[in-house]
Amino acid sequence: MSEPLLSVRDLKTQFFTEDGTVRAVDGISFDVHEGEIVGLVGESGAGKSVATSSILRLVDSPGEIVGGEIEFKGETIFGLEEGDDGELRPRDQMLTETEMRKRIRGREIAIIFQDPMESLNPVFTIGGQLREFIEINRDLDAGEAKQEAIDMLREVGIPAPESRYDEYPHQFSGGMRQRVLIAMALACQPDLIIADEPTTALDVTVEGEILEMVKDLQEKYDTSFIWVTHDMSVVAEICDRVNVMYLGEIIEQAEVDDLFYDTKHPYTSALLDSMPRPDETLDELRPIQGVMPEAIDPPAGCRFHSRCPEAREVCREVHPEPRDLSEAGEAPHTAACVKHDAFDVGYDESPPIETRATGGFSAGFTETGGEAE
Amino acid sequence: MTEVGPPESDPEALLQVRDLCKYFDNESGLLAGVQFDDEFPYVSRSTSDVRAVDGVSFDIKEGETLGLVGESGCGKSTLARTVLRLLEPTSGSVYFQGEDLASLSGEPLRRMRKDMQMIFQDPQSSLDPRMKVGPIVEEPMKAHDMLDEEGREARAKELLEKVGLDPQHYNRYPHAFSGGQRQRVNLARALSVNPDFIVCDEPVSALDVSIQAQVLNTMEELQEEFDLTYLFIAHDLSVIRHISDRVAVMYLGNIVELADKEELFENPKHPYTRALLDAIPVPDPRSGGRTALLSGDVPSPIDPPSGCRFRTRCPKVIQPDEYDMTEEAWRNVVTFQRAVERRSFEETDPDALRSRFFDDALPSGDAGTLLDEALGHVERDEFEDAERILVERFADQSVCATATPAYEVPSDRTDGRHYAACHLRRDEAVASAVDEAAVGGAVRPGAEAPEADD
Amino acid sequence: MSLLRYTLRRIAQAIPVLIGIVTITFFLANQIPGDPVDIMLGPTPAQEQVEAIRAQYGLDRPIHERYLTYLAGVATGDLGLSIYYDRPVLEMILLRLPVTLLLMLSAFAFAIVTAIPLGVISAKRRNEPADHVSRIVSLIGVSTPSFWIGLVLIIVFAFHLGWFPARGLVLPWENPADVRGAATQFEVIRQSVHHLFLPMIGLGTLQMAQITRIERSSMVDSLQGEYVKLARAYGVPESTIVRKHAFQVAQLPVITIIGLGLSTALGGAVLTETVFEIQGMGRLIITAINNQDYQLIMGTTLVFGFVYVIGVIITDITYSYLDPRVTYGDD
Amino acid sequence: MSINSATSDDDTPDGDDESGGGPGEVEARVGLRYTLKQVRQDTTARIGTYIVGFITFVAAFAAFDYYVLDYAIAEALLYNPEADPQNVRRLLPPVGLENQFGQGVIEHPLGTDHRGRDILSRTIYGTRIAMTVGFLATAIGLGGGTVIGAVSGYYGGWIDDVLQRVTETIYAIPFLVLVIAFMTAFGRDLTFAMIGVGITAVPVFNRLIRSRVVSIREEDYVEAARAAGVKDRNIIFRHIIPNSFAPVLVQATLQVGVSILIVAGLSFLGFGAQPPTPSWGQMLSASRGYMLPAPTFSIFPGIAILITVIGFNILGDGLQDALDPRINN
Repeated sequence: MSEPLLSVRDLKTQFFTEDGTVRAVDGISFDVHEGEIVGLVGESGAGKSVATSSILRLVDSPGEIVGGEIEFKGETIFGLEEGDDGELRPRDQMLTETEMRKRIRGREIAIIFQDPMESLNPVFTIGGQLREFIEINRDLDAGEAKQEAIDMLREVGIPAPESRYDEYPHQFSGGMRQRVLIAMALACQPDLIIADEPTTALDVTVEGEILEMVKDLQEKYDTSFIWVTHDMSVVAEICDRVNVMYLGEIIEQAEVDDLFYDTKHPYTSALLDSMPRPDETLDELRPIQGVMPEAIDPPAGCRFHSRCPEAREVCREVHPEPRDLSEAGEAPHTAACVKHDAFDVGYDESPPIETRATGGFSAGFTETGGEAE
Repeated sequence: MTEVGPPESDPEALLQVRDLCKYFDNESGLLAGVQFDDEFPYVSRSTSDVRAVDGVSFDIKEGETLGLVGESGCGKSTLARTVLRLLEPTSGSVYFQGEDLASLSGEPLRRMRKDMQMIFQDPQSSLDPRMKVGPIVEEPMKAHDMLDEEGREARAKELLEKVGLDPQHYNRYPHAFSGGQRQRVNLARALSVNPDFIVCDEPVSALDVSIQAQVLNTMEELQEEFDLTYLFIAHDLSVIRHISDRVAVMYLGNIVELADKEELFENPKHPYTRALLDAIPVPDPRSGGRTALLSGDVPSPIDPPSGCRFRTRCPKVIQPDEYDMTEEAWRNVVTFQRAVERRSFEETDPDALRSRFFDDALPSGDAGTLLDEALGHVERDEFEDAERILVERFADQSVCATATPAYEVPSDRTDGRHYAACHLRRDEAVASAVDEAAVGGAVRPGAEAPEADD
Repeated sequence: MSLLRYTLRRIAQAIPVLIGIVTITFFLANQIPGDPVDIMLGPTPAQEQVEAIRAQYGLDRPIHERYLTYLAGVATGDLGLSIYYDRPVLEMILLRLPVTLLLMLSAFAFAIVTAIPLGVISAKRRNEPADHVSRIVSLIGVSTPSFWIGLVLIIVFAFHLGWFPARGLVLPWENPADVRGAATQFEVIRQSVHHLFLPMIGLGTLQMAQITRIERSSMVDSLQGEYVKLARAYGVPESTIVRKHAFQVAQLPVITIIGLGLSTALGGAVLTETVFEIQGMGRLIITAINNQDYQLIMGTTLVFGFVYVIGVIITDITYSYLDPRVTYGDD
Repeated sequence: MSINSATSDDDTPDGDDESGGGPGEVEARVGLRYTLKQVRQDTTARIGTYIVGFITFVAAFAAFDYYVLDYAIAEALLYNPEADPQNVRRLLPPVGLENQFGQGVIEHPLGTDHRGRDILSRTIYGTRIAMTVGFLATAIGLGGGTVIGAVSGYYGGWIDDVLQRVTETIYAIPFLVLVIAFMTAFGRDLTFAMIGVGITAVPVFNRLIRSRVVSIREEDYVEAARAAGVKDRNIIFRHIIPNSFAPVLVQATLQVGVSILIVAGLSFLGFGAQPPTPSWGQMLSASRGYMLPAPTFSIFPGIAILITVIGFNILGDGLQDALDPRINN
């Protein structure tokens, strides 16, 4: 396979709070190739959004990227090396803040946020905001940028774009605003667009329209996408490859069809099993028991073991790194679960453990402050 | 709508909603409704009611779950609150245990609330952050003078256990719980007074998928154990399919279809239901994605379309009887009309437009003449005139615009009744509540159709 | 809704408030103990003289009748006759109002011009030294009585350093012939500025401090907005984000605060005029009270209320101009 | 003064210690004990508490001396000119300074006023007036504003319309002018100053409480209580009032400072505490005639006001940070 467009290796982003260090992203690695839509899926709190803002180096304080490598088209977005004094310091090749702003953000990597209601500035017109970003990232003058903005609004299906150009965000419905944000991203002609749960706040019919449109436009412009979502249906519909995140880690990574039909991690299967289906009536849902633990104090061993129906004693002790489990000639399919023979840590001999999966609902409290008044 | 809709008129039903309307005054304040115009008489008083719920009727039988599904803004939450009399209905009745809640107020209404409870969407904001879980669960019992202090505490603990929480958590504050657990506290509170009927307003939509399933399972178990009747509101058809016995589909303040679950999902009779079903994503990469998506925005509930409210987006809107176009030609006219309304193209050249919109079928006759006239307006950049011709002469002439649909059709899959508010079902209907004069009136050009000039 | 319609609507909404002000003023003034006639005529007036005066000022009629007459008078611009000055109340007010308005305008100009940069810098450099300085300055500003600032300014800058005059005010549009030491209009203006400087700071400091505080917190919030994140993600330079993206949204609460601050500032004007012996509306109301000139008390109180209401309408309109959402779903 | 109330209305607190959105933080943020704990942890709030505590102590001392001992302590410690009319030293500067009237003396650490009275003792005794008026005026405003705001916000409709129009009107007349007119009508002494200032604070609390009630009324937990059949009265007492506690506490703290400022202004104009009762505003008013020869006479009462009001403002700001109104988010 060709050189990836974006390559993330062992990325770690942590938040330094009063209560301790929150390891929001804890050593994830994935690639995005040209022209593909890569899914990043997981429940809330899995660290998806932190991962995407890390790629743009836009993690808000008190968060900080503490380790790993991010390479984009041969440039180092993030990378550390050990200095003479043994301290880690940014590598010389790492882009400066100004270079990030001028060369990467918007121009090479654009982002679409989850909340279309809050992402647009309420006091500026839609057109004005669009034009500004185009001017900055495409080196066009104001007139050209305006034309480009109007064309792009039409492209994403905004009716009467000339007149709506001068309207304000509050005059647009949620779906329309999300289209504007997509137009914004596409208009800057980046190579990669990060879409952070862009359809979560929308109705299914609107979501459907937007996904259709994105698929068409993605083909037309050949842009790569990182598509962040919690919804497996969206993944099934739009993604080429998928990374499943749980508690700051990527626990399974596969092509979309393999992920659904040859699921290798118990969390992924549990997630798929817990969903009600629109196309058939299920007698009973099989939920994942318990809740996701806090990233401030993750369980030892496999982080999912506390909720895993297949957990054994060894899962409590061994922390599995993701491994490629695909057969020769197949597309890579990595998973971080010791039940696979490749790990060879004695899963089969290990006795099953009592977990929240069998312990009922009463377990799984968040630990902080329960007793305080 | 009174003859066929509601689909049931079962006097035994636990809850009977009849022709319920809830309008909101768009403006508030003493002078808020006063508008100043640039022309004489300069001041006018506007009435811009938002018709959130507009003539809804249905029954809920004891022990069943009625699912109510619709997109955001369709009025489903307002309907829930109006049914429970948390909002005062503008008109209509809600019979619960033989009493019309709409006519109750004050203390008698408060007493009725013992038997009907509600569960809210947001597990965070529905619990008072300054109250411990125990008192939260006990509050309804206290309000209805149930048991003594110790009895209430014992019952609260018992209920916490029933909904899957640790009774030891009686003394914890809500913030110490996760979203799913808070929703369980909500359940315990609702159950505390032993109600017959619970309205669940999107109870799982704020939860992660894996947690959704836990809560849904618990709700089903509790329904069985306590003999509960649910009105279950959701925008997620998968959830509705899982939990409901019967399903009502709501669009812009109206119920457009109501049938048993299997019937509705497998044999939908309303184009909107069809469109919704087609729009649901399936968690399966081999499913082939969604098909036939709706386009356009939901119209404003301040001034909803006449007749069938879905007709402005309906892919199957019926050709007015006065024209005799082929089906393809009529579809093209509709597509063109909506494109003009949305100003979604730039071209003004009639030939280009003809080939773009009417490539396979061009209307002839009267329709063709009107279309040429509209194209002429477009060419002169008079979009408004073009729009007026297309809307007034085509869209507004359709039976979908002149008569409000209400039909009962035979059920294919189950014994239950199947209500569908779509004129396409005219011929197969076993009963209808449509003003025949309005349907007939549309046939004769120029006839006064009272609803048509909306 | 157009701006014009919005303006008309705001004015219409203000009418009940204005009538309310007249009502409160009228009944308060009628509570004033002592009879103005006593003051006019001395301790032992002749009975018929008293009655003549009472009839002249309409004091012999029942209170509700006098109220309606007064209300009608206000509507037509007739505020009655000042007993003390023996001139129409309106005439006295028109003479003094420009002084107070000039003082107010300059104080607000000073406050806004200094506070907005201070607040913005403070928000941008949160928890850095610049922020601490700005916060301490604004804390002292909101905690200091304006009249005391005036006194200190006089002691330091007028008495000690002799840079500015300690009392009085020259209006910039006064005739040079009427102003001592001024030959040309320019010199009148120069003198006016010279006189205005200390009272302006005295009156403006509180406003400055309040605006700085709200500007800071509003900018802090705005800088955390999603739209700011989006702008950053699209490579917009930080300076543009502060100056444009975050700034404009952040000004909305600031405008509200300026409108509300008018009330404090109008009260402060009474004190400042006292400290600097400026013959404005503030001195007029004090003179009226000290002489139990109750027509004048009513008139001045009323005009203070009216000025405030007009100020609030102006800030509302400014707000609606800056926030496109207002014309949509106001209230 | 409205400014502070608007701050909390607009949910734009001077929040200083946002945790920056680290994932999944939950903490107990309720109850009185939590409030005290937060205040202890917040440096600003602590400093404010110290200042307010100190001023309150001084005021209590002055009140004790005044009511119980009839100025015995003051007279014993500090020179009183009325006790020795032959030997009055007027307008002395503070100790260590010199002016045309003489050299500062240790008996009058801050100098004497135009009648030869000791400035330090008068400043101390001014604290009593300031604090009494500040607290009582705030209490009046809080009481009136709470009742009107709660009724108005909870019931809405025409009751709301009428009450809001009335308070709007009161609000429309600049505070100081309104209080002056009020005192002219009813009486120029301290009691009416207090009532007058209290009345001007009514709209401030009304606005705050009404907006809190309106927003809390829309909260799901209030709707849940209504749906459960809880009586209106219990909803107000169990849900609405406890949840309005934090912003009202903040506003009340700030309002004490504001009231002290207004009353000082009133005294300065000759409304309020009448001589010889010592009050800061009145001292400043008297000092105006001697600004050139004895400028220090004008300085100390002003500093006393400044420190007191700063104390309340710091405490209010600290409380606002500590009890961030966004707790429900």
